[in-house]
Amino acid sequence: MRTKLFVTEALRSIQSNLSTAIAATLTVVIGMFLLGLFIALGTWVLSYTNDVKRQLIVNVYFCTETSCGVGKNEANQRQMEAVRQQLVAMPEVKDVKFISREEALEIMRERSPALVENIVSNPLPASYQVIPHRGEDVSAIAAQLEPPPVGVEKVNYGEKEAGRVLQVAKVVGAIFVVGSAILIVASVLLIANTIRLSIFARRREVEVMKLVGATNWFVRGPFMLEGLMTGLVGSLVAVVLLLIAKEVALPAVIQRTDLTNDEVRALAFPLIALIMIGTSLLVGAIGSGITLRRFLKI
Amino acid sequence: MRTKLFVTEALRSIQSNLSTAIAATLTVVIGMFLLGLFIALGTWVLSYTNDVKRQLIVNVYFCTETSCGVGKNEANQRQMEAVRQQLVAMPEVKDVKFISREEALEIMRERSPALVENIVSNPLPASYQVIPHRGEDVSAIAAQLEPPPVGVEKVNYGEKEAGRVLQVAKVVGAIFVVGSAILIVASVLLIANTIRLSIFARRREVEVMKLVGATNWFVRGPFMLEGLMTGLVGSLVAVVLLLIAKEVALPAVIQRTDLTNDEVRALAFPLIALIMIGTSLLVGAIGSGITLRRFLKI
Amino acid sequence: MTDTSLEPAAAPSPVVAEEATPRQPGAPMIVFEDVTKIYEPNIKALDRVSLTIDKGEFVFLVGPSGSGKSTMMRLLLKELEPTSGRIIVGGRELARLKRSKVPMLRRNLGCVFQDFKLLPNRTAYENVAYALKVQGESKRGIRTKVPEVLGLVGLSSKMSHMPDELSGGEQQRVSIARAFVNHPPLLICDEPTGNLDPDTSVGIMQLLYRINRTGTTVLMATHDREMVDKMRRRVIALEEGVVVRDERRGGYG
Amino acid sequence: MTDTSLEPAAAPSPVVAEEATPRQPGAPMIVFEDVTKIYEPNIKALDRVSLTIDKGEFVFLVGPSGSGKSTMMRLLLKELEPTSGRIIVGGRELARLKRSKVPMLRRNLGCVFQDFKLLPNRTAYENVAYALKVQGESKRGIRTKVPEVLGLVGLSSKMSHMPDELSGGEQQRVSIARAFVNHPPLLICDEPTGNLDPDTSVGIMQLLYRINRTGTTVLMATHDREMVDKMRRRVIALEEGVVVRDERRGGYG
Ligand SMILES: Nc1ncnc2c1ncn2[C@@H]1O[C@H](COP(=O)(O)OP(=O)(O)OP(=O)(O)O)[C@@H](O)[C@H]1O
Ligand SMILES: Nc1ncnc2c1ncn2[C@@H]1O[C@H](COP(=O)(O)OP(=O)(O)OP(=O)(O)O)[C@@H](O)[C@H]1O
Ligand SMILES: [Mg+2]
Ligand SMILES: [Mg+2]
Repeated sequence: MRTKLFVTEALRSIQSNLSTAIAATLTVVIGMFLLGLFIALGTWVLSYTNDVKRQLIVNVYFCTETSCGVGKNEANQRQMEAVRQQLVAMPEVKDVKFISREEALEIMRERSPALVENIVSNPLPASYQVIPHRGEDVSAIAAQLEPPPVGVEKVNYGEKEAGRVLQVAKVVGAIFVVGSAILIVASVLLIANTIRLSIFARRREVEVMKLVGATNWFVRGPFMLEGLMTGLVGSLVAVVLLLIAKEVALPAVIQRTDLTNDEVRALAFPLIALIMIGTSLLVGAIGSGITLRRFLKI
Repeated sequence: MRTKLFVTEALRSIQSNLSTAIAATLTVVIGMFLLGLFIALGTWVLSYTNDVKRQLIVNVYFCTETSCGVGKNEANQRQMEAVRQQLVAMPEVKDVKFISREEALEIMRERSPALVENIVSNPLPASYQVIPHRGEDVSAIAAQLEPPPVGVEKVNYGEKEAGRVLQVAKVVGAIFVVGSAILIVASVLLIANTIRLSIFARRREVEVMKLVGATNWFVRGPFMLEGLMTGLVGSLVAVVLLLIAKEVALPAVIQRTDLTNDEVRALAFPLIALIMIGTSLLVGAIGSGITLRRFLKI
Repeated sequence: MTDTSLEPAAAPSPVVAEEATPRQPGAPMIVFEDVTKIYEPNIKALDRVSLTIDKGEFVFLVGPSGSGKSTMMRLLLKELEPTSGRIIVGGRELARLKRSKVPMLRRNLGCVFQDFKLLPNRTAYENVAYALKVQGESKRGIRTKVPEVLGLVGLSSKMSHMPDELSGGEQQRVSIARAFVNHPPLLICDEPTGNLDPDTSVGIMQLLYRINRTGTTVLMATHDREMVDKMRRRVIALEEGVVVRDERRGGYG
Repeated sequence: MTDTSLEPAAAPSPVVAEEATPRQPGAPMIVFEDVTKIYEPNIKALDRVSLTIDKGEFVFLVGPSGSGKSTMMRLLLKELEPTSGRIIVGGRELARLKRSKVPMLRRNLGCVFQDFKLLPNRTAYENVAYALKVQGESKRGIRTKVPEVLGLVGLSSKMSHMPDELSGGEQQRVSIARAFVNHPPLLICDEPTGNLDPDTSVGIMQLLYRINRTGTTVLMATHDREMVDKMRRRVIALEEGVVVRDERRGGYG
């Protein structure tokens, strides 16, 4: 019954302060749209860099007849098996793939046929492609093979490229985290601020309510409900806008592209929507509640 | 004299509506900080992708003794010169660099010594590296060498990589433009909105001023000046925050990195600051002016 | 009613009830003990005021502009705290009253404010209804009581007007209607006829008189010499915050 | 003064000037011709009101609450437009007045509002000063005139108070001071003594009388029967928007 009263009160208040209510809702829409956009972009970029990181591998090259210098032979089966044992025992390692000398030549032929065409003997070594669980671990894996076991010519993980990719991933990750934090704080502040202003404009009203015998909760109820409604409507509009952006604007920009990939994707849309709605509801209700405190002291 | 009166009026108004003024300023700070951050990040990313695009080149490979099939010889000086003439005549071409067979082998040796070590004869062709003015032009240049002139084995511009890089650059550019536009609109709306709310709270005051004989400009002056001051103070704070972010936070995140590069940089900071301050001043003054119109009609 | 009620379970007496309920002259409704109120930094609005008003009394509070009448009313509502001294309303010391009990106090203490204090976005009807909603009155109760009270102050035809669509005197009458719609045991009126013409004023005074006869204590600040002289009730006169006169059957002075 | 001035270059007459300036009984200051004001949707606040008030007259406007007195004042200020009929102030038809000339009209027309209409964030001094600043008065002029006028209404000691730190009557007097600080040729007062005790009221009335004697036309809505009966000036009585009485030397009625 009390709730019903609050709802009626909140609705009439929105109605009679329509332009203020619209202003507040607009702020919520903007804040939440930006937040949602940033989370979507951010998680997409993170997922993309993760995908790139996933392509980081360690190559373990075995000796050929000549490559390990005088007196060393081509690596034999036993040596290779020992290295494999050592690799799979490492917790960082996810998978070990063997690439024979023939396969290596085949891959090379595909990449640069001109180079392979006139070759006399196969100069390429056999190798293991070691796939780590996490891209960051390639250097740790390589370090454990130092000095190289018998039969291994060298261990290689494209230090420079890996470093660069990891660097980019780190920066992007940091920007995302910092940016999201800034944006959450910013939109919370903005929404709270707007609610503050619209309640401030009505502080005399609150005073009168208190003077004719309203309890704090009786005054606060409709205001908080109004905050909730503002938050709900605002974030729903923002969700719809974001959905339109995703379904209409995004495909127009990206068309058909190999950037889209099953592995690379943003945080699921429903989850983003949930975050947006939740944030704005919380801020709407708590913001009104806290702001009112000052004026309820009469 | 009139101006001095306006300044005094504006200052006393800020003073007596201190918490409202702070709220409005805070909105400006947040809006402008986000805007500045986005412009900085966006222009940096654009510049980065431009740098990447700049690395796009067209390779023109000449025939070796064998590579062009039976009956064809190694390309001679005259043929190479003819191709160079053709290339430098194209408006899209910025520079043409000759890479001899020996240089090609040297580069290959550096990249993968194991491969080159046991080679009998040099399998690599001579080539031109054609550097375009704009990364986008690589395909146009390649198309003009179709069918290949005499002596040319093939023309190659890493179609896949080029496509991918251009795609990313296009997406990033689009996101930046759209995002900046959204953010500019959003922060303008937010600031205007806040000003609206704070003036709305004082509409009775405006009515009284009009009823005791103030002209529209006499009422508007201090309000607009107040909007200007709010905009100025807010955007200055935002500029300082951004400067701190740039000088303190950014180095801590990126440390020493090869992402920083003389060619890759964001829009100059003073320019960003100017945009921020300009936007907020404009919105502050015009926002107050327009909002007041409604209440001045009495 | 709750424990902060100012009266022992008042009978459901209609405002218009003509039969006089028994007076209880012994029990004090309002007690001021040496009350001083200083507005920061140094404006002494009330200076060691001591007085007692019994249940069922009808008291005029007179005095020149700025003598402290409204300040006394605001102290009774616990809108302000006295700088020193004790105030007792309905047997409760206000300084000891818990924050959470203040709304109860105010529901039992109808007040006509000098500046009306109407809610700007509500119609006359809704303004009066708010005082009932606040104490959980049923919908049906509101629907019968509000039009009745607005009729008593002569505003039956203006019920759906917003405050800024009412004349000054009409706003004042809405404020009066709101003050007594829930039959509070104590009614304090701060110049309730300042914006009313003599005829309407007389009507309002008769109404207050009838309300008083049902047992309600009425404290009324006024500048209306004619009225005070005619009514011959207790008059308390303030001057610069000091009680300079307190007569059982006084005139304006 | 500009072309919207209501009087031909009034002599710089101090408000307190005791010598009576020559009356100009012929020239009308205010003319209402068949004025009807209907508030949307259908509230007839004024019904075909026709009247003429000459320059230098002192006129009481009386009538019960809600009879249309404040509406007449708001029409004179061009805060509202009449539904039909013509209003002429100082020889100018208000309907024809350009928007940009309205501030000029209002500077020549001091108004005491029924609800005071003080600027909430300004002290009493600043509120009065604002009416002077608005017309470009010099700093020195403000510094001498404002304290003088506030002294006349008895508020010398309250100049630095904010409106919410003033009693009801004090706020009303600030509003009165603001209305005549710039010596307007026409002064309209909407119940200027509603919140004042009889003694202060008399003081204010004497002040208005003296102002009137310097040539200022005064139109005053009031409910103060005693005052009207004592002054014996022209009385216009409204009832439900209709002029029911217009006597040269009338009483409250
Ligand atoms: N908030 C305040 N701060 C400072 N002084 C105040 C404040 N409120 C009132 N005063 C001063 O206290 C004195 C008493 O004020 P109060 O409102 O009680 O007078 P009053 O008797 O109601 O007068 P009136 O008949 O004019 O309404 C006045 O001189 C007033 O200026
Ligand atoms: N904005 C409005 N909308 C609708 N009706 C209005 C509006 N303003 C005033 N009225 C009505 O017009 C009538 C005249 O109002 P007005 O304020 O002129 O009365 P008044 O003579 O000043 O009364 P009082 O002595 O009570 O101040 C009243 O019945 C009032 O309810
Ligand atoms: Mg008072
Ligand atoms: Mg009126």
